[in-house]
Amino acid sequence: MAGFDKVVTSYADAMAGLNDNMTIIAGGFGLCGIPEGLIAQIKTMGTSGLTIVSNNCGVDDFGLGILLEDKQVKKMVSSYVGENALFEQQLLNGELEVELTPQGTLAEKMRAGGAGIPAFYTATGYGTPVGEGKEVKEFNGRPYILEESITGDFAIVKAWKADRYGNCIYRHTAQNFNPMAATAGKITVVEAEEIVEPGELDPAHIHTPGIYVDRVILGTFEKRIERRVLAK
Amino acid sequence: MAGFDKVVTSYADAMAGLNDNMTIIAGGFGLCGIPEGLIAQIKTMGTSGLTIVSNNCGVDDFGLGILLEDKQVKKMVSSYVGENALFEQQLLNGELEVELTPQGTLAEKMRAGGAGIPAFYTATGYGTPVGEGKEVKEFNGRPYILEESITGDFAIVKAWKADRYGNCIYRHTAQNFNPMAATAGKITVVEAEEIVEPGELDPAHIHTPGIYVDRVILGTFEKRIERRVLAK
Amino acid sequence: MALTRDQIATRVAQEFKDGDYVNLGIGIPTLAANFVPDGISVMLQSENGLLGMGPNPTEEQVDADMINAGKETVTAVTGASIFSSAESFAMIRGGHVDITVLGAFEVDVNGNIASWMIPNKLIKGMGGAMDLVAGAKNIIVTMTHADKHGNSKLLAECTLPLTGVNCITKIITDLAVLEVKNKAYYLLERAPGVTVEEIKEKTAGELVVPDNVPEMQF
Amino acid sequence: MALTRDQIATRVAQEFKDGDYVNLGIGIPTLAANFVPDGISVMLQSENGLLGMGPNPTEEQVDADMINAGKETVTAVTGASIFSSAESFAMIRGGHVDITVLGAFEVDVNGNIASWMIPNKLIKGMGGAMDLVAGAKNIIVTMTHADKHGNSKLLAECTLPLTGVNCITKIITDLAVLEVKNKAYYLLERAPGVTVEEIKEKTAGELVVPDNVPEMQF
Repeated sequence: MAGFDKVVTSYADAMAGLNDNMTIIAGGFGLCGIPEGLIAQIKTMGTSGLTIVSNNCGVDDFGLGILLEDKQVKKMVSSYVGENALFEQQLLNGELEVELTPQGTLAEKMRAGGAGIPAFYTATGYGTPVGEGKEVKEFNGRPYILEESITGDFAIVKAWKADRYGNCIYRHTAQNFNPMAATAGKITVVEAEEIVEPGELDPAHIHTPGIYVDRVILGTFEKRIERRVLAK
Repeated sequence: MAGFDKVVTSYADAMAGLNDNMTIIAGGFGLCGIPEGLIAQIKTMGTSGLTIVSNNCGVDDFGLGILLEDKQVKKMVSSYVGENALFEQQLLNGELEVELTPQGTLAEKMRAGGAGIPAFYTATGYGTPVGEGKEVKEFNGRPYILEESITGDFAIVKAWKADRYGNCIYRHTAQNFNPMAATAGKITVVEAEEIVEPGELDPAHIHTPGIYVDRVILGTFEKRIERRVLAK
Repeated sequence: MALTRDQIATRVAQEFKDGDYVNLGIGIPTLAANFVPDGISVMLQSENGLLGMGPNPTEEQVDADMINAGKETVTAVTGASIFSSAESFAMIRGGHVDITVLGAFEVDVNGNIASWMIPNKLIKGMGGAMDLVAGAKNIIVTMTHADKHGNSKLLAECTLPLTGVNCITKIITDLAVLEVKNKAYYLLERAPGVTVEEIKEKTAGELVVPDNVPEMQF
Repeated sequence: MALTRDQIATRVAQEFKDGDYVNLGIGIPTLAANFVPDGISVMLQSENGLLGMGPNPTEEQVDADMINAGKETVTAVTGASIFSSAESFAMIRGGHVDITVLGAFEVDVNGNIASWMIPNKLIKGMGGAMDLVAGAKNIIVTMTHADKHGNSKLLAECTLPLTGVNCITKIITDLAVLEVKNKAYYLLERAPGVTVEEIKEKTAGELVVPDNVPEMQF
C-alpha cells in the first residue's frame, strides 16, 4: 500500500507548494488543537498575502498570531479575534482585513466546502450585519440567508493519532474545527502527536478518514493553555 | 440525573404518540442496521397514511416492507426500492407514492433537517428528472440545484450500544443513515442491542450524542442478511 | 435592592427543568451552573464541542485539550460526549439545545438582541452568539437593567448592530423578570425590595405592568 | 473479438494509479477489483459508509453488520474507516474519490449518462449513482458497446432519463476505449482483433478516429 503512505519527515515537505496569496484553512479553537509546527513552518517560509480561515487568530506570540509579526496575513475569516493586540492594531491600520463569521456558520462553511455543497441557508445572522447583501429566502415562514462554502489551497490540521494512511483521531475538545478543516483543503496536512500503523485505529473511532489527508507529519506540541482556571 | 434517563421498557411506550399521516425518518441501509422491533410495533399499531423517509423499503416480509401488507404507507422517500415486489405492485396501482431521491442528497437532507439548515445546493441531479422544478444557481460556473431538508414527527434508529442518556454508537456499516435519522425526528426513538450505564461509552467514540434522543429501548434483532456472498 | 450577580444567576437557574440541555454564555450565565435547584439536573453544552461540561479541573486534572467555549480549562461529567464544531452547531442551529442563557448590551420589544459589537470600539467578533440566538428553543437574556450611567438596556429599538432578530422571549435583570411579547415588556417579577416605579423608570421600551407584581422567590 | 467481462474489467483496472480511492459500481465495475495490476494499491469506497472495502467474507467472517453498497456481505481491509452515509457522500460529492467506475444504458457526446431508469419498466431508483457522477474527479463508464440487438449505446444524445450531465470523460467497452470531448468520441484503443470499421458501425455519436488506433494491451 505504498501509494497510501502519507508520512513526510520534514516540515518543508509538509508545507511544500504553499505560495503567496494562497488560502489556508486551519483547525483549532483558541490555542487548543492547533497545528503548532505547521504554523511555525509558515512563519519560517515567510509566505505572505495569506487568507487564513480559522475560528481565532491565536495570541500575540503563539498560534496563528505569530504570522502577524511579519505581516504574512492579508485576511482572516474568523468568528472571534479578541485575544490579540497585534491583530487589532493591524486591523485599525488597514493592514489586515477580517471577515467576521458566526462560529456555527464558519464550521458549516468548511464542512460544506469539503462536501461539495457550494452554499446553504441558515437563520444565523439574518437581520444583522452578517446578513447584509446576502440572498434571503423564506422556508416555513422564517427568513434565512444564503451562505457560501469555503475551501482552501491548504488545510492545516492537528490530530492526536494519525496512521500512515492519514486516518486521524482527535483528543477531547482539541477536535473542534479540525475535522472540517481536513475536508476543505486542496492539500490537507496533518500534524499528529503520534503516528501509528494502519489497523491500530478502530475503523469506527476514526474521526477523519484518510481520503481527506495528503500529508502526515509527527509533531511536538507545547499545548499552551489560554485560560487556566482551577476548581475552587 | 433522572431527567436524562431515556430508557423505556415497552414498545408501546417507545412509539407512543405516533398517529396516522405522520412522517417517520428511518435509519438503515437495506436490511442492515434497521430498528426491527420499532418497525414491528408500527405494524402492530396499524398506523396508516404514513410518509416514511428511508433509503430503502425492506423486502416483502422483513424490514419496512412489512408495513406495506396492510397499506400503512402513503409515501416513501427513498433512493432505491428495488428489492420489494409488493412495493412495485402498490406503486403501479397508485396506492403508494414514491419520491426517488439520490442517496447522498437523502443523507444530506436528513442531516440538514437535524442541523437547522432548511436547504442546500448540490450538483447531484442537475439536468436529470430529480432537478426538474427545482431552483438552479451557478457557483464558479457550475449549475447546482436547491434541495430542501427533511424532518419527521418521529425518527426510528437502530444502535449497537446506547447508554441511558441516549448516547449511541453503531456497529460497522450498520451505522449508515442512523446518525442523521437520529437528528431529524421531533421524537427520536433508539432501539439498541445493548443498553449501558452513562460513562461506559468513551465520549470521543459516541456517534450520536444523547441530546438528539428522546427514548431508548432494548431490542432483540434477527439481523437478516440480504445478500450473503462468500469468498471464493 | 438590585440583585447581586449571584442572585441573578440563582434566579436564572430557576428556569431550568430536569433534563434540560443548556448553553450558558460567558459571565453571569456561567454562574447559573452553580445554582441549579435541588432535584434538577441539567447538561451543559459548550459550543466548542462538548456536551456534559463539568466543573473546572483540579491542578492534577488540568488538560490543555479539555477547554470550554470561553477557552477555560474544564472537565467532562459522566455520560458526556465530545464532537466537532460542525456537530456542535448542528445541535444548536437545529434547535436541540433547550435553553440558552446569554448576556446583552441591549434588547428591544421586537425580541431583538445586540450583544457583540460596539462600532469603532469593540470588534472582537460574535463567536457562537449569533448561532445560539438563531437556534435555541428558549433564549434567556440576563444583564443589568440599566448601564452604569442609568441608561436603560431594555429599549423600544436596539441602537447597536444586532446579534439576532425576533428571538428573545425572557429577560432576567438585577431588577426584574420580564417577558417580551406583543412589542412590549411584560413585567413578571421584581427583585425583593425593588419598586415597580424604579423598573418603569429604567425601562425605555413599553412596559406592561399587571395589577400585582410578585417579588422573586429565592 | 469483443472482450469478455473479465477482460473489460482488466482493462478498467489499468486506469488505476497507486494510491487511488476508487468507487466501483455493481457488475463489471466490481470485477475490476480482481484485476488491479501488480505494484498498484487502491482503496475501495463503498457508499454505504466504508472506506477500505475488502473481499467477501469466509463462512466464519460473515457479519450482518458488514455489507457493501450492493448489500453483499464484505470485509474491511487493514486501515479501513467506517462512517455515516452523510460522511460517505460528503467524500463523494466533495470530489475526494479519485475514480468512479459505473455501468450505463447510454452515454452521449456531451458526456451525459443514463443509467438508472427506463420509463414504464425499471423504476427502482438511482441509489448513489447521481451523487457519484456529480462528484467524482474521474468517471469511467464501462458497458457493452451495443445492446443485444446491436444498437449503439454511444449516442449523439441520450434518449433515457439522465443520471448526470457533462460528467463522463472515458468509456471502456467490449470493443474499445474512448474519450469524450468536443462533442465527439475519440477512439483511443480497440480490443484485440476488433476493427475500426466495427467500432464505427456500433458508435451512433460522432467518432473521431486517429491514423493509428493501437490494440489494448493486457
